[in-house]
Amino acid sequence: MDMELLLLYLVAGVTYGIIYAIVAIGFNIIYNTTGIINFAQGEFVMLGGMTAVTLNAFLPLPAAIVLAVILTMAVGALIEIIFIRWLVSPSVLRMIIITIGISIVVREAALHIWHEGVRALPYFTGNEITSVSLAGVRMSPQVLWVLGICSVMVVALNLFFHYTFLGRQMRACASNREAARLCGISAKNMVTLSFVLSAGIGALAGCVISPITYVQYDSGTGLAIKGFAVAILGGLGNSMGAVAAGLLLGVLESFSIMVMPTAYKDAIAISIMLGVLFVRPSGLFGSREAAKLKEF
Amino acid sequence: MLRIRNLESGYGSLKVLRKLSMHVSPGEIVTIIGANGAGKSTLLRTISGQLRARGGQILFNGDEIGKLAPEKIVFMGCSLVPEGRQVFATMTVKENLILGGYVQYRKKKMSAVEEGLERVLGLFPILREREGQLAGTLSGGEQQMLAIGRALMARPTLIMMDEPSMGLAPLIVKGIFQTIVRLREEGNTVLLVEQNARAALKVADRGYVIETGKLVLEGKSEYLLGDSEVQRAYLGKGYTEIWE
Amino acid sequence: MRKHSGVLGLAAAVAAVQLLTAWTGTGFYLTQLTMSAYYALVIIGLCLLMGYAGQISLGHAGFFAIGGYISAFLTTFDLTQHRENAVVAALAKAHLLVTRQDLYGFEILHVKPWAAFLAAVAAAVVIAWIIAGPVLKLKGHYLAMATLGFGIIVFRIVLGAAVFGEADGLSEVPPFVILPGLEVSGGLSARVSNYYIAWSLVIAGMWSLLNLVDSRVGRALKSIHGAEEAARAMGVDTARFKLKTFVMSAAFAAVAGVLLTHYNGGIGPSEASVMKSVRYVAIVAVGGTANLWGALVMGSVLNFLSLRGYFGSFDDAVFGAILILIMLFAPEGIVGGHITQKLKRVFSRSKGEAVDAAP
Amino acid sequence: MPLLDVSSLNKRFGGLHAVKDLSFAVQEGSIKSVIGPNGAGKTTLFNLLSGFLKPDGGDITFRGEKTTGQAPHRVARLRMARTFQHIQLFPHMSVLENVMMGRHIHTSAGFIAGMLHLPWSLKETSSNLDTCREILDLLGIAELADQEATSLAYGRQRVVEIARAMAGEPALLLLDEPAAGLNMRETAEMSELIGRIRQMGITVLIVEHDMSLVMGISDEILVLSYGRKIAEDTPRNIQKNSEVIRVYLGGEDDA
Repeated sequence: MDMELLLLYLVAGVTYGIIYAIVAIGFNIIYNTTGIINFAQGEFVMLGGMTAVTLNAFLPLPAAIVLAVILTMAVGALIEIIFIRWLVSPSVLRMIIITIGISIVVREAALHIWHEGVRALPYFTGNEITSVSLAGVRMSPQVLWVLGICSVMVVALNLFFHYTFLGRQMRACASNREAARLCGISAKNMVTLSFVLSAGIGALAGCVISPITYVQYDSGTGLAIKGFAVAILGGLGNSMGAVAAGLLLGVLESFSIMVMPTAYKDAIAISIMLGVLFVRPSGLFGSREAAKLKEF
Repeated sequence: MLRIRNLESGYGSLKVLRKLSMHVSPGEIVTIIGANGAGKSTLLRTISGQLRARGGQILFNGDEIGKLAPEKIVFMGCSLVPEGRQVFATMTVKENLILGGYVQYRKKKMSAVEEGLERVLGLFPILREREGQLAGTLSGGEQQMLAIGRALMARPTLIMMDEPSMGLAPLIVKGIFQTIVRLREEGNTVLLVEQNARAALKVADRGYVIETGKLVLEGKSEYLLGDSEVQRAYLGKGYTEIWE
Repeated sequence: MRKHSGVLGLAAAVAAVQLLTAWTGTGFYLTQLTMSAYYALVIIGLCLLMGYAGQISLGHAGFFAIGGYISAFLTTFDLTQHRENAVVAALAKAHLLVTRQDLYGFEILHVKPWAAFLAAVAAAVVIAWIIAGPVLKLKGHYLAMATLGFGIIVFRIVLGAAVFGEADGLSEVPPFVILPGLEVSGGLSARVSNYYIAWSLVIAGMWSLLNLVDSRVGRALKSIHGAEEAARAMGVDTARFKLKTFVMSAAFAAVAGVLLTHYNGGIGPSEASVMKSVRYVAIVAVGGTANLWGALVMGSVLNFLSLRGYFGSFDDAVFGAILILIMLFAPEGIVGGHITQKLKRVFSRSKGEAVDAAP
Repeated sequence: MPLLDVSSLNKRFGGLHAVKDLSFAVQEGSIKSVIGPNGAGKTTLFNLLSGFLKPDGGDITFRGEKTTGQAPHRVARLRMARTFQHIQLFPHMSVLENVMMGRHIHTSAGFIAGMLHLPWSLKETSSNLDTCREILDLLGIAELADQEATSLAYGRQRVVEIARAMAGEPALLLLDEPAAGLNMRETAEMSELIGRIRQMGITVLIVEHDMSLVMGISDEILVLSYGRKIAEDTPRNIQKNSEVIRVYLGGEDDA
């Protein structure tokens, strides 16, 4: 097998993998503070990308991205405030259905606003045909942008959760919501914040990836499912596990194209997820004990 | 300091507290004793705001707190050490304590939190040794210390404890009760719910006995310790006399 | 008995609607009503699973599609080239094959529809049985995601596999002759009879499920839903009951899938899409999860409106919005749950009956 | 041969040794109580006996059959019934329907019979209804038959839970804190009810905190502390046992 081709697949796998990881981290942030899997997570990615493209028509690229991220964060906050905040200990089933409903409505709204067209932001630097050579592999500079920005995001989130009072408050809510309230922490505000945060990182991921993958009104769904698969693989709630699992899935998927038709790419990702769910629901990187505690 | 009138509370269709009245004065240790399921924990959960009162009044320093959320009640100076300790297991001991100081952080500044941290670590030297350890890896007794320390970080005027001796070995229990006495010596007011009635009455000034959500007896600790009915039902004394 | 009067009432309503359309000359409505009936079959099966066994499935469109696609494949795939194949020869010997002329007048050899029907439903049942074991061990989000994942895999396969026609799906599915003169097909002349075939199935389905709910099995399912630990302590093999319910509700979906495919003369990948599964769940939720009548009424009304195109380009959005609104404001559903109970209470008071004070 | 025989049973949760080398037997027709301070492992023991937890070691023999590690529904079929510390009635079901669930192990109608309402299955149901009404009658709650079980007063719910367990005609009945949350009068009624259950020939094993109940009705008492057996004797002797007095009855005199 051609070495360069292999490396090419590897780079593509890593690029997609890190995006899946970001989506998975978005799931985790909300799951940790609320115990809810937000099925509308993929829609944040789509909204970020679509809004940025629209804004880029009359704003410079960096401004368009920043504004798109802020707007998506606002949507995240609104969703939480309107649909989630006032529910008193809703059942898991109810939350699943509500967030699925939200994802459908957001997607359909996007369809009516932006129609079915496929869009993309311009390359951050260079264009479709520029390439940089790194360790003998030629790749698009946008790939570096994706890897760079996503890595910064992961590190920044880690610092936020471990070294700021606000981040610690969120972790406290995740660890034990009632006890956090007994410390005077407003669990409700933390939940809103978790939606804002995960909307923000989702939107940013949507912006950086859009030059490569393009966005469409329904591109959130696929990403959400991959992101969830990764969240499960990494151990639900475990963000470092998500990064590892994201890279693993991205690379596996990338190489699967060599042996299977592209049409089955998603089916493979999901089969892996199902396999893990059946055999080891705590995920590849999660501890079994922790998963037992989180059973619902 | 705390005055409760005709309090009613419960879960779902289950009514646990029925028209319960009681009070706690500054500087006191007051204990509530009763059988399993009598409503002791429900009472503390209602005062702390975790359960919404369905009727009656809870006045804390003259303010009605029966309808407030738990986080608001903590800000008013009333902290609960919950049953089963409930430390943030995935966070370090220090982080647990700092989070307990959130009220101080909001009211004053980070310096006040650090001051409080020194005070609590002085009170529980064992926690200083374990500062960087994850709270979930502490022993039961250490976790109880941490839970009490975390509540103290908010500098409450009333500290409530729900079964602090639960599941702990006798020697550790002794330490916990010594801590409670020390807290009072430092000017704290304590409302204590205990299964271990004898130990609780020994440290308390006054006690209330509740049965199926109703107050059946109240009085000075010495008086309750001497009461034959209390002895029979909660202190385990006198079976020999009764059954022979 | 009330239950039987309900089913009789349903039968009467079915007949009344048909007569009404005949009388007003709006027979064309029957086409969508027939399709709604098949969807309603899926929905009452799902209702049993969600409402009574307490297990969500976001993959029921998958079972519908398995039924539909396998039946369509078997009744359209030309075996003429494969006559020599041992399996095909055996099938021919067992009189399971039939020849017909296709659209262009060529003779093709394929599996008889009733054999295809049995094979398709059996396939769905077997697949359901295989995946139910591991899937039903999961709870909450994991269960939702696993069933969703199953649905997506089916969707991807029918979309990607050449034998299933990829994005075009399968067409030219022949009529399914049940009895001489009685066939499931989309022909104009068979419109009325098909309406009755479909709704008879729904009536039979309702009757059997209502019976089931009011039986030892139904009580066991309700007990699992209400307090699983206690149910196990009563000797209920909870895993087995859940599994059987899952398989049965998959069978309902597969039967509907096969028959609707014959009625429409084909099936496309959209029938396997996630949105379809979500739609089924939405309708069960609207009907009040543990309410077969609610599921049936909502299933027929909403599907009819949707099929007639009343929701226009907002079709999916309508179902999304319904999901949110119902779960936010009336998680017990709008047909069942407290609203009907409130009405009952109002009525019982107005009749002056003494309302027993709760202890 | 005893009805229930437990030998060197062990259960650990992480670092906690919840049940430690526990052996005891329950004789047919007797009432045995398990007492001990909070956290002594009493409820864990019940969960092990009824199959809700798998032991880490040791054996449980019930009616001559080894039930160690068997699933709860299998143990139930051998006619071991139980109640729960936190009452677990089935919501949205009437008292009668709840009690009918107790008959589950004595019935066999499956999906097909249920869907078609086959005549034999209907007969099975109606004869069970009669049995259940008799049990309600016996326990003095016949008038509650059609009320929703979970809407009853707490004390009544306890009785319904026991009725449900009784409906299975158990050989052994496990009662997990039957007097928890009951007032003095209700506790006395509960004592009397348990006495009547024994008269029906049902063996009873009770976990309970309320000494007035335990001392009054037990033939034998098993005392646990930190998962270990510290005494097993008649109520009279238990009250004299210095070890028991130290860890339990006499409490923290020296604390």
